[in-house]
Amino acid sequence: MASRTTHDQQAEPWAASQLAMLERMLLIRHAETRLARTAKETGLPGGVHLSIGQEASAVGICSQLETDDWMTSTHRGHGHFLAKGGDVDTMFAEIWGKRTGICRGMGGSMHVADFSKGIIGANGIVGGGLAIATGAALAAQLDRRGRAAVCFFGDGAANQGVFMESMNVSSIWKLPTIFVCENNGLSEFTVSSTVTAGKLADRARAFGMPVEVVDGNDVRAVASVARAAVERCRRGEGPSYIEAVTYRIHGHLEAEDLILAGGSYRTPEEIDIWRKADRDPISRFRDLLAAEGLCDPETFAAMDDAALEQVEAAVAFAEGSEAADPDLARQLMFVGGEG
Amino acid sequence: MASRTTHDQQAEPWAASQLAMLERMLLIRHAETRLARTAKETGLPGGVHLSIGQEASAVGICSQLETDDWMTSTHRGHGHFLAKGGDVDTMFAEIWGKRTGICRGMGGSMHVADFSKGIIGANGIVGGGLAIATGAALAAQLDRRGRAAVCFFGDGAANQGVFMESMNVSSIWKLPTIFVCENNGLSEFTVSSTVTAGKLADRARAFGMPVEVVDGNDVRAVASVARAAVERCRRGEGPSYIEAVTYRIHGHLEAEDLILAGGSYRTPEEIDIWRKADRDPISRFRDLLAAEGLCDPETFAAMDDAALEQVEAAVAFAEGSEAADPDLARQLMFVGGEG
Amino acid sequence: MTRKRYTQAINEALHEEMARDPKTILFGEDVALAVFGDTRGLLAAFGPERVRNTPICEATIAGMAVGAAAAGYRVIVHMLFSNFIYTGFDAIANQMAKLRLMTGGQIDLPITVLAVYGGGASQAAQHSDSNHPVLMNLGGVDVLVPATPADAKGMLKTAIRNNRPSFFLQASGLGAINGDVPDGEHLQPLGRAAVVREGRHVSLISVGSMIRATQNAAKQLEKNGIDAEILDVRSLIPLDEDAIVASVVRTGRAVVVDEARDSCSAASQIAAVIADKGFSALRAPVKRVTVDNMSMPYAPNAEAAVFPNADDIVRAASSICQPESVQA
Amino acid sequence: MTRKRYTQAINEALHEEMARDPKTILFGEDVALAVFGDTRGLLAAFGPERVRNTPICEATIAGMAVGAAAAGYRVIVHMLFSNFIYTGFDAIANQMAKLRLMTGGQIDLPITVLAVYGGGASQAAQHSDSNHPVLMNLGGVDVLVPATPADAKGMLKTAIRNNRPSFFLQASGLGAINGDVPDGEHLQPLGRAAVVREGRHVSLISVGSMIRATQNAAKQLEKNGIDAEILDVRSLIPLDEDAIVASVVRTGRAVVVDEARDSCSAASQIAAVIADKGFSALRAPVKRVTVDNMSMPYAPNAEAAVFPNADDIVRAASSICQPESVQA
Ligand SMILES: Cc1ncc(C[n+]2csc(CCOP(=O)(O)OP(=O)(O)O)c2C)c(N)n1
Ligand SMILES: Cc1ncc(C[n+]2csc(CCOP(=O)(O)OP(=O)(O)O)c2C)c(N)n1
Ligand SMILES: [Mg+2]
Ligand SMILES: [Mg+2]
Repeated sequence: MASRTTHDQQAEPWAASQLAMLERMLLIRHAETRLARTAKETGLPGGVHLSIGQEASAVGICSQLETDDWMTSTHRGHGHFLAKGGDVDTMFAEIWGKRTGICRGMGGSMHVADFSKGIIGANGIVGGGLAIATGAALAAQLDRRGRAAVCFFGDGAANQGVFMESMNVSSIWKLPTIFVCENNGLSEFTVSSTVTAGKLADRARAFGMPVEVVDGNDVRAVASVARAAVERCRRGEGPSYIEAVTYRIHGHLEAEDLILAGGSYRTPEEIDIWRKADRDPISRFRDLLAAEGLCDPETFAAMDDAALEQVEAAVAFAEGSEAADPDLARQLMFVGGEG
Repeated sequence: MASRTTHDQQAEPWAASQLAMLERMLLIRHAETRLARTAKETGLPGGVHLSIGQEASAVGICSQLETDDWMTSTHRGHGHFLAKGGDVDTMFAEIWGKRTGICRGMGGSMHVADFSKGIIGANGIVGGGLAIATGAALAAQLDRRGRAAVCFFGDGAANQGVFMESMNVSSIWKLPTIFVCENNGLSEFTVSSTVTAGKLADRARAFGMPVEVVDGNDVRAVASVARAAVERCRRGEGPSYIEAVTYRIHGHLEAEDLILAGGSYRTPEEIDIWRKADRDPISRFRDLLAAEGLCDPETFAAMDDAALEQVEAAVAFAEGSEAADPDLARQLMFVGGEG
Repeated sequence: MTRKRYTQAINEALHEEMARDPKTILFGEDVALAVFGDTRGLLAAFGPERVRNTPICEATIAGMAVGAAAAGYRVIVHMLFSNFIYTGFDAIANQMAKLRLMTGGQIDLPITVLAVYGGGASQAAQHSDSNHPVLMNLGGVDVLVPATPADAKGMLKTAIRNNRPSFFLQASGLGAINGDVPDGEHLQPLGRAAVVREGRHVSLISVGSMIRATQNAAKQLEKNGIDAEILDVRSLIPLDEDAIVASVVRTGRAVVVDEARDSCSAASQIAAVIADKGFSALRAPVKRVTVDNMSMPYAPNAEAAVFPNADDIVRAASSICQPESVQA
Repeated sequence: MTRKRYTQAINEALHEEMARDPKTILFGEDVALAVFGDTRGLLAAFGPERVRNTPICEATIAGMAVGAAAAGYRVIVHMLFSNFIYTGFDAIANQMAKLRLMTGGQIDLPITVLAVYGGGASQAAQHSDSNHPVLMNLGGVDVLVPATPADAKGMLKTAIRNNRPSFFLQASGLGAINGDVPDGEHLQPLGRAAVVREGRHVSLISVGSMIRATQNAAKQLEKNGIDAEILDVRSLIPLDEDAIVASVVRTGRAVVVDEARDSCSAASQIAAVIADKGFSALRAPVKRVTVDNMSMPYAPNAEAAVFPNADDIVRAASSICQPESVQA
């Protein structure tokens, strides 16, 4: 996580790392809350899938990664992007469809990518990142520099065959792939348990890789299993599977109510349970750090304000930027690469 | 297996069923041995993949099926076709490319199918039958007549994601699918263990279905696990996984030497081990039946001769038949089905 | 006739055909809650045996359609966005399109695949493909792109009821349009193009989603003294070559409008048909208005720059209708 | 110049390019033992890190190619038969073809996919597809169909060395043909068609596998007093439209010959280009010799009935070259 370095100056590296995680979760939460508001109020060019409630998984995993480790993400990718060190300004500009966007407005929410940070990208295809991460892991193995390739995917994606294929290849070649299943119990508007046989973790076990099922709303727990998996990668010991059990608070996408037209796939009560302070990954971690004396209410408020400010600055940046270059797509496809 | 009915007149149904299995294995062996010879001597229109050495798996499984149970097969499908009650005359005519062929010459060796016998067909796509069998199992479930859908596939095919997907769907819907992995240790010219992580059976276990790994050259053992799986299907209890450990004696396809051009992926010694009388599924079963007093040498010789005769009659039938209708493909695609 | 939205017309067709034949089943991801509204109410009406939410596994969904159809059912499958057709493509291209031929005609495959296609809504590259050309080349599946609610209903009912595998592709831009739909049983034969507007100077041949841009273009052209005929092809496989050629014989000029990428597009196929069978009537080059060889960019202005619009059609038509030649 | 088999030329290109750039890697099913002979010796020469047999899992093979290329490697992938491209199609159509665009050009994807395509050897429907049209429509991958050993070597080397994803499709019928191949470094620029035979009366435009049938047809036509020009397109994306139009300008007539199914074929694309850009030179309908809308049947006689041959080409060319008009 790139923000770790901003805390290098602090006396206590562990405390700094904890605050950095909290900071990054706040940034993700505020960024996505703002996206929800904008989607509702003025609209955004395309749809957005928010990961509100799932921040601990993105941040816990990425806290153990270096900038040059690889990462692939999903349609629900803003959190992964920011956790891996992506920049909120250029992410917003991308979602707003501007030429200052990280993908120059060509990709949008579902395709945010930043290769300079190892972010291969979000993906509009459920399961689309699995084999790509495995390919990046192959590159990492050939590079012999101890890099890892993390693949985020959902419990819905775990029913795509490419999940098993990629685990198989990663295992036989001992690739440094880390399979991170964010199990939020939902696949779009379907309750995953109705379409999923057995335990997902057993699928990974069948390929002989170490498996950890972890409370995905406990950022420290996630970071700890991630550390072990990353170390395996660094030592060339092969892939790991991590399942972060979590929940998405918002709809599948922000236009959900319109699509459902009165139908529903979960109850408000269910959502409320996960909204509680002792379940929410941020308030939970905040309270823990407070109890440990690492983050008093003033420090937290200051961090919260800073995140909010950063997000508002990003909105201003996006709104103030020029629209995408309408000729860029053509240029990208027909110029360059001929070698 | 259709031939079971030919023994209805016998006093001892169990003994009859045993002889029927032996008979069917002999038919397959002679049919494929003849195909090998013809491929070498005069050539066949297309390539053939032979299952010599694997007859017990095809026959053991299909001995427990009724004509209206469904079955999908592989590129190595002659044995499955004959075991499920397919007719050797029309199969040969098909491979010879004749209009009397079971697919009127349109499909050839890799696509032999006979819907009147529940044989959905061989398949040129590795893993291609898995989802099709699952769909047939869905139909069987809706029919409520207790039918099963058997899917044969190889250990190489087990690395296709569609294998896991199909097991997942079969499990959640409790479909009467029977996944039969013929594990011969080889995927084309690759030793499967070099490209396969973990145990295949564990993949099936992860989906919560009963698993049996069985000596695939012991026809009685195969029949016995098949019986249990079929009964589960009949009772609506859902899918099963059976792994028949076996070996293919011939090359991946009959033109193998030409393709390999001196290269090799196994030793002659390895092949010899599986050729031995105590490993070969036919001689082994013959000796067992002899020891049990169910098949004396004369009976066996008579059966053997009968199979050989049947095969030669099939060759004559194929050779004597008219070439395929050259206009049929066009007719099939452009006429009919408009409904 | 009742005025209905396109999506409603589809929904009605699904309800009617499932009621008509109890061996008709429907499955796909999230069909119970009807992501696009088209499968709404089916679960309640026909129960969880015949209407099933699948896991996310397009390869198996498509393969199961083949298996269930081969085993005697009439299968409707929803693939959501047409980009996800690629994810299930093996079962489509290698099995669905070929099984009838390979088995010597032992079976029919009454399968109807639903998917929403096309751009225009900033859904970006992976949710905006117009991939009817890829399906048109498979050689064993019908490809339908109705442009009106009436055709949507009539053609979908025909496709479900016949015994051929077909892809029923709904343009994402057309889902909300309204139109008159015949009440009760309405079966539209496939492979028939429709003359939507008669004209003397040029044939604008529209594929699926492009109908509105084409109609707008015709209005603009009229102001410039060019009287355009509009042909809505409706069905791509089978393709109504006779109607296409007949239109060109009437006008002598053709512009083919297709949201697909140009290379091997439906537009190119239609242009090729005209260059062969309509050649003697042709008085000018056959123009294509299509998308360049690329996927849809996300930003609205960048997408608009790539997306075929009425101006593009007017420009193409004008380039082959010189005032003097039009008067001739 | 040395005389070599087509497959040998590919093998040589692979050896040279892997030797040239240590970041070039190759994987696929059975590449160690070289099912088609084209990857022979690579494992021994470059070791098991860079040359890998994969499990049978085309979806992941294609996806890994994207990931490894995005992460800095030059990737060569063997998909065996072009029918198996469908099995890995999601990663090809949704990822490989789109990633450069979607990321705003952050990365190049130096990927070369090898596959053998086409019928003629009774391999039946699932091993005989000519699916270059499907790839041509994806809008983000190059599609190469060299017809001679020299072009196979020169174009493959260029494709591997450039930074665009490309499909290098080898016609199964051409694998054993011989031809002169320049010794040493031979890089053939892409997107250039070749005039294989000059002629005055009609342009026979051949796609990939069809070159021999086209050459035989030209000989027969010559006997009938028709002097045919032959253009071998060599590369379909990018397509040498200039050379195609130039040829038609010279002859005034065109027959496009393509082993693909007709609907949305390369032949149709080329015919469409001619009907637009070459219209003013056209003196007769543009003919296509292709496969009907179906897969290859197995039986040799049935396959031959479907497969385009020299007689079909002669017939098509003759139909547009009436003796009197040819003399004109
Ligand atoms: C190949 C493919 N199939 C279907 C979809 C539509 N879709 C988008 S997200 C989604 C559910 C994904 O569930 P999961 O993987 O658990 O991720 P989550 O949304 O819960 O984060 C579906 C079905 C898609 N984008 N791609
Ligand atoms: C999708 C696909 N990929 C690759 C092939 C080429 N191929 C044919 S058979 C085979 C090996 C199959 O191994 P296995 O499933 O174990 O069956 P076996 O040949 O051992 O009976 C391969 C790779 C194919 N036919 N289809
Ligand atoms: Mg989920
Ligand atoms: Mg095997």
